Amino acid sequence: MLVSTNVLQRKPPGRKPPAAVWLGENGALVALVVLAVALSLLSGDFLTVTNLLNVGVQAAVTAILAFGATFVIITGGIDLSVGSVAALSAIVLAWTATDAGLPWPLATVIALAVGLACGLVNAALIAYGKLPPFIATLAMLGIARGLALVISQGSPIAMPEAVSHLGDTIGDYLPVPVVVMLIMGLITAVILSRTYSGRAMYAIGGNEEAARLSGINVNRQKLITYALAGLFAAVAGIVLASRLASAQPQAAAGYELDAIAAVVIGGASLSGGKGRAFGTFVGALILAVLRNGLNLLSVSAFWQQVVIGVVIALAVLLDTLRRRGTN
Amino acid sequence: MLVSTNVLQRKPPGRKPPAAVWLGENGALVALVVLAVALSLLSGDFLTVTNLLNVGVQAAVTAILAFGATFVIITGGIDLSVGSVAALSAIVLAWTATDAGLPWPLATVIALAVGLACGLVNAALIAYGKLPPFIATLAMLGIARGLALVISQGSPIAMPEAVSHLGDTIGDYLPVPVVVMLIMGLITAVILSRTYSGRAMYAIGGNEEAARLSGINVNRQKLITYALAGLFAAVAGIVLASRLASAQPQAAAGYELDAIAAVVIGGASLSGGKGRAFGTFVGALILAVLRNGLNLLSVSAFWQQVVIGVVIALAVLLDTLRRRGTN
Amino acid sequence: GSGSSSGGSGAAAGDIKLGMSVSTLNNPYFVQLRKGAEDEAKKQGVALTVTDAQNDASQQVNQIQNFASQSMKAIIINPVDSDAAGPAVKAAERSKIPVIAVDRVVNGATVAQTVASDNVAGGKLAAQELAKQMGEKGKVAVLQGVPGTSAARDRGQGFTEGIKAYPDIQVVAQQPADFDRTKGLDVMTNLVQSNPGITGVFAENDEMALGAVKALGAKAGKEVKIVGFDGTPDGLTAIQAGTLNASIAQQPQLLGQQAVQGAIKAAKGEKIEATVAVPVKAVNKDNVAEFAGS
Amino acid sequence: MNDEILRVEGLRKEFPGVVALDGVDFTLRAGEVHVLLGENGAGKSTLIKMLSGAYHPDGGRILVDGAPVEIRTASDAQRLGIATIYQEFNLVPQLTVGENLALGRPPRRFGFVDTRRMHEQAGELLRRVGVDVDPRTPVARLGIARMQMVEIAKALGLNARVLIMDEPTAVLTTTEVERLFDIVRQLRDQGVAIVFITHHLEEIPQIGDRVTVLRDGSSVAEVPATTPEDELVRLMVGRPIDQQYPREPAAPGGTLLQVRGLRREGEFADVSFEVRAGEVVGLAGLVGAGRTEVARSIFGADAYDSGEVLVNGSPLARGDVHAAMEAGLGLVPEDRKGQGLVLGADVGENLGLVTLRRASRGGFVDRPGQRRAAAEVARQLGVRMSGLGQEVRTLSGGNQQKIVIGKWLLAKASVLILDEPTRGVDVGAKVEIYQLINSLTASGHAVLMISSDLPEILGMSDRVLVMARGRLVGELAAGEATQDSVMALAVTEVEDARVH
Ligand SMILES: Nc1ncnc2c1ncn2[C@@H]1O[C@H](COP(=O)(O)OP(=O)(O)OP(=O)(O)O)[C@@H](O)[C@H]1O
Ligand SMILES: Nc1ncnc2c1ncn2[C@@H]1O[C@H](COP(=O)(O)OP(=O)(O)OP(=O)(O)O)[C@@H](O)[C@H]1O
Ligand SMILES: [Mg+2]
Ligand SMILES: [Mg+2]
Repeated sequence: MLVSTNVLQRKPPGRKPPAAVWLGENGALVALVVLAVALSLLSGDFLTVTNLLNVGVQAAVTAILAFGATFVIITGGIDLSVGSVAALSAIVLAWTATDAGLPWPLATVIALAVGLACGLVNAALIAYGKLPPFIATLAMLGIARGLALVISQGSPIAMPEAVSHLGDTIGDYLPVPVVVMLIMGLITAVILSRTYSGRAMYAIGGNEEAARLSGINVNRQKLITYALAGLFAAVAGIVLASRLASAQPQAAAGYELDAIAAVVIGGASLSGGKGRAFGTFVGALILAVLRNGLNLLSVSAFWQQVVIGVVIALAVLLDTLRRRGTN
Repeated sequence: MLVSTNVLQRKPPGRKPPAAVWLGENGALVALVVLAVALSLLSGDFLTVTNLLNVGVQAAVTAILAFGATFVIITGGIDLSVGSVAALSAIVLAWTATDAGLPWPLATVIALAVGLACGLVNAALIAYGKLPPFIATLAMLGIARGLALVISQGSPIAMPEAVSHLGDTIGDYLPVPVVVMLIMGLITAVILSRTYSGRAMYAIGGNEEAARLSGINVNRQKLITYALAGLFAAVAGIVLASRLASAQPQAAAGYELDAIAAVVIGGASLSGGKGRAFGTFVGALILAVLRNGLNLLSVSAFWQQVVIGVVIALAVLLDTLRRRGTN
Repeated sequence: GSGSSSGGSGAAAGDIKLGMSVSTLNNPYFVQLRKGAEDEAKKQGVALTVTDAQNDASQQVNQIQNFASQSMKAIIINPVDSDAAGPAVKAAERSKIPVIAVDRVVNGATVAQTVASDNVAGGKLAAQELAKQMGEKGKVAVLQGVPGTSAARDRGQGFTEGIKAYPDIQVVAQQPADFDRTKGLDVMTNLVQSNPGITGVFAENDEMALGAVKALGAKAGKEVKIVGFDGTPDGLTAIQAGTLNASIAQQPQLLGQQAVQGAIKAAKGEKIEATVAVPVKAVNKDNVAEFAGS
Repeated sequence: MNDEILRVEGLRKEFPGVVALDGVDFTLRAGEVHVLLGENGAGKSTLIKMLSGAYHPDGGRILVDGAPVEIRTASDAQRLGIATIYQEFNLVPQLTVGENLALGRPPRRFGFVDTRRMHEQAGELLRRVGVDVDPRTPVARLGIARMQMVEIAKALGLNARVLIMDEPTAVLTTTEVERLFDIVRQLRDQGVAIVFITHHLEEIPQIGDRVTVLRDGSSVAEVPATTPEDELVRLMVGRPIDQQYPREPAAPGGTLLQVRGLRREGEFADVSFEVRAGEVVGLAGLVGAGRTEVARSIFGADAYDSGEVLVNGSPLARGDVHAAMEAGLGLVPEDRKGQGLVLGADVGENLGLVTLRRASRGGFVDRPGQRRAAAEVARQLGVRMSGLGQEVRTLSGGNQQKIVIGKWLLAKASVLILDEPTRGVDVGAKVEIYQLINSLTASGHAVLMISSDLPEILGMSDRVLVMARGRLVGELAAGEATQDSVMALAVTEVEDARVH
């Protein structure tokens, strides 16, 4: 061999201790810990089992929506329709189970299918119609919300008893929404890191043309991506409606921004190619902890929005500054 | 030398006729015309001078916000805070002029300064704090809205008489908001196409690294970009409050999505480097015409959202399909 | 500042902590309601924490849960939605914390007391008032609130039922303006284009009514009669000025005050009435003076 | 030395996990062309980026006219009279050529950008470098070679005292190279100091005056440009290379790829040829001859209007990359940054991209297996990296190119189309790539190689096809193909397929 190989490091690889590496990759986690410590110092009510479970429950819907949005954001897209699709799916479930009298398992399957279908329509507009994702999903935001209103005639519909247990607890303590959130998070992590489609999402978000020329069927993978986002939105909608025992046509309005914020706080980039399930999870927890803490601290309603804004900025700032420090 | 270089050029420039070029670059205009024709066929009330002026007035606030957002989107950023900043500026104007008793010209200057300041904070977070624009401006969305509520105690404040004329008409017909919109649009067009900063915005959005290495002070240009967006938001807020003769803390909530949609419908790309004032103007008109038309046609409340979604998707689809046809 | 937690100055009522979740503070009506509650809390010397659910039922559930973990002695809920409030109230029930519902009822769970004025009844009253002002004939446009919210639903329903009694009155247009003044202005402007003959407007809140007043300009209150809902300070001013003909006043401050009184009693374990009805009243030029002071 | 403009002393630069530069000394005089030579990843680009203000050194100092300077930003460099042509293009694709040329310093009138004058000035600059392109064309529409010429024009426009060129010839054909050399000589005679980086050793005596050799981040020698090639290679790689083009022809087998009458309006026409198993077919031509377009159409990356592509006798669907890959085609694209790499992903991820599907079972990817295969290819190609986890963006240009080739080598395509495969690759690594091409053809695969590096085409092809103006104008057997015969064909006057 004429050429030396790749052992060119004169400097010893200089690996950081694993903990540092892990922290380095989960900057949002540091912010979450700081926030939690601050809150437990400020309020005696924060660090109790019940309250932490509450935070989990309160994070669940946003987290599930955000997991779905993670797929989309990794491909460099955006999905503004998740909140509306969640509401539509829940309304469809409640309506088919009560007004149309279908058995609840069938109704649930139909509701999930509706979420999936919304995602597929988004994807078709984006992949084949070449619409910017912002526009396609903004259109779906209106369409899904409108359909939810049309179907429900604007009034909430009671959820079938059986499904509503999704909002309860297992035993005395473990809330089902938390369990569902963890399962969806695990599924997201596995899809992203272990499956063909997951890896393809990163490639598409990193460089769509390079992905295409490497033989990835970009359009098909986009279908899968947005379909997953729609499906996750349906799950989130069902969990939300179960917590309230009632499907609301106006449920989850505006949640799209929270979901996207959770993903971005979790370290993903809106220009694509980056993002992880765990980061998104932490992002959703930060938002939930923040809201919970502000309630516990009795911060006035008007100031809450200011404080939330400041803390979100600080949390991400902490992350970027720390990362710059390392480099 | 083996070959003269000029033999390499064989392909004649192959220019299209100017009209085709112009249309090709203003695809949204086609959609607007189609929409307008459809509405005038469906409703006899659409194509009247009064109604068209109404549409202009109703487009004004979104259009002014969208002009500001155009700068940001061209640099590859996003500004979610424009609606909140508009409300905050208007509240500050009304409050300083009434409760604090300052003369209205001074109050107006302060209000504009507040918008500018919000933009500068966004920019500082983005340029120096390296926050993703989505997060920085989402934080500002909360902060500005919160401050508007805090200052106003949650209640509307009457606008000073003198400023409220901004909501009136010049003579019997010409509405001032329309005039302001046109002026702001012209300013946007000139800044974008004729000034150093405008050209720098395109460069930054197209290839930030190239811009930096060409000696463009990227951070300074980002400051200018977001400052302009903030300033435009303040103008929009003042126009909005003048129309109502009252500054509302909740005014313009959710307008950020409308503004961004107008920019994107107008042909800009959220990944930056593309966008024009005229396109944005057409985008804002499309949204206003659509809402106006739905009222004229008395479409039911529930269906309105569906129709808006479908028409937005179709309008942009028309544009992308046509463009694909040409290429 | 707009401090929502009004600390008890005196220890008269002991260390009673009350939590109150308001459906939204986006709307002056609820700001008034909060003010009534806060003033009463201050007067009685109890600590009151107010949160804003931002019209989001699930956020409201979260807030009630959070109140429970803060061991509030009683909770006041102003439901975003009557049905959706059920599970939230159940959660409080489990922690044995009494709940007072204010402004809207809670379905699917029992509360210690409901302090409300009936939106459906209000809608009917609005129909009567508008009919009276219009001389029982003419064309009416309705400005609807955010589709799918209970206030929009109930007021709309009440109005539709009420207006049936007047065969010479036709509802020619119903369009959503999302409880927002600007949208009220834009939508009304558009409706005037397609229905030039409108002589009456019912807006499902005062904000939209004031937008309509702007849209109608000189005609407002004269050729075109406008009835709003809520009796907010801006609304009352407009009635005095004659641009708004009437509003259905719900006395939000009174609602807030009654709710706090009920909550304190419940916290002390006293017996309280299951319902307190705060009357709705049509405010018009004749009686506006009574309300403007409050 | 009194005409010394620039001096670099003990310059150091560290990146996480890598010391890129470890005490580099280097001097530059007015009126000289100073060649920087070194293997891929030796630190050449890093060095010049510190002169242009793109990076800041961790140690050592830079002196201009004998005085130490701090170069923090690109404008600092511009102020000192230093202009740089980077290895990776720094153009804004959405803007016009004229605007790119004036980027950051457009002519102004009354405070407003004077677009007319900007485009006039651009026209002049473009004429100077000899590219006849309308300054109002968006850069996105240009091919790689013309982008390079625009980059050169952009740097010229700065009228700098020091002009740094990082591998400007990597994507140019002989013609443009000649043209560029003329310009460089003119500038040199006007007293401009020029830093010139290249992996084409034959260019050194033609254009250079002195050579500084970098190895592993340190300057190891400074020699005159007349130093024999062998000696330069030894200084650079540390040992001699006996044969630069080690082609071992394999016995040709059956036809693997057949292209019949391929045509796309305004781009190319009547393109017909075949490639047989075991063959390396070279595709030569001037820049803009349309080779890239033909290659992309065959692979399904672009659509075409008429004609046919057959692989192993069966026709291929148009514009379907996936189908082309299934049939056994592969394409190493010429634009590594735009089409070849996911810059933000790591080396392992990029190397595994083409074989991702194959490495999946039931939708799940065998990532450890992929990593192992990637590590093996990286070793074969001598990729200089801190590990498979290094972000591709931070690799040196030549090493990035190795990744683009490596991912296709893993795919074992039966017909591999290489478009400028060794662009920016150092002499040692080139030999490695040629060896890999040999082993591919020995095992019955075929290679279609497009290259603007004529010696490479001549040295490695069993057969040479020549394109001019969108048409195939000739075919030469390995024996008859010489520099002159190929060039003669490349400039044949044929009817231009690109004229509408
Ligand atoms: N931003 C960065 N982060 C980490 N490592 C880097 C970065 N930039 C360069 N390097 C490393 O520094 C070393 C030198 O790279 P450089 O680009 O200077 O090489 P080069 O001599 O220009 O090579 P080539 O001939 O391939 O262009 C390489 O090992 C490269 O991986
Ligand atoms: N002299 C020219 N006149 C007109 N168009 C040209 C010219 N040169 C290049 N082009 C066009 O520019 C684009 C890309 O050119 P590029 O320089 O990459 O050459 P190419 O087509 O890839 O050919 P090759 O790979 O043979 O150099 C093509 O669309 C080509 O048609
Ligand atoms: Mg280099
Ligand atoms: Mg080429």
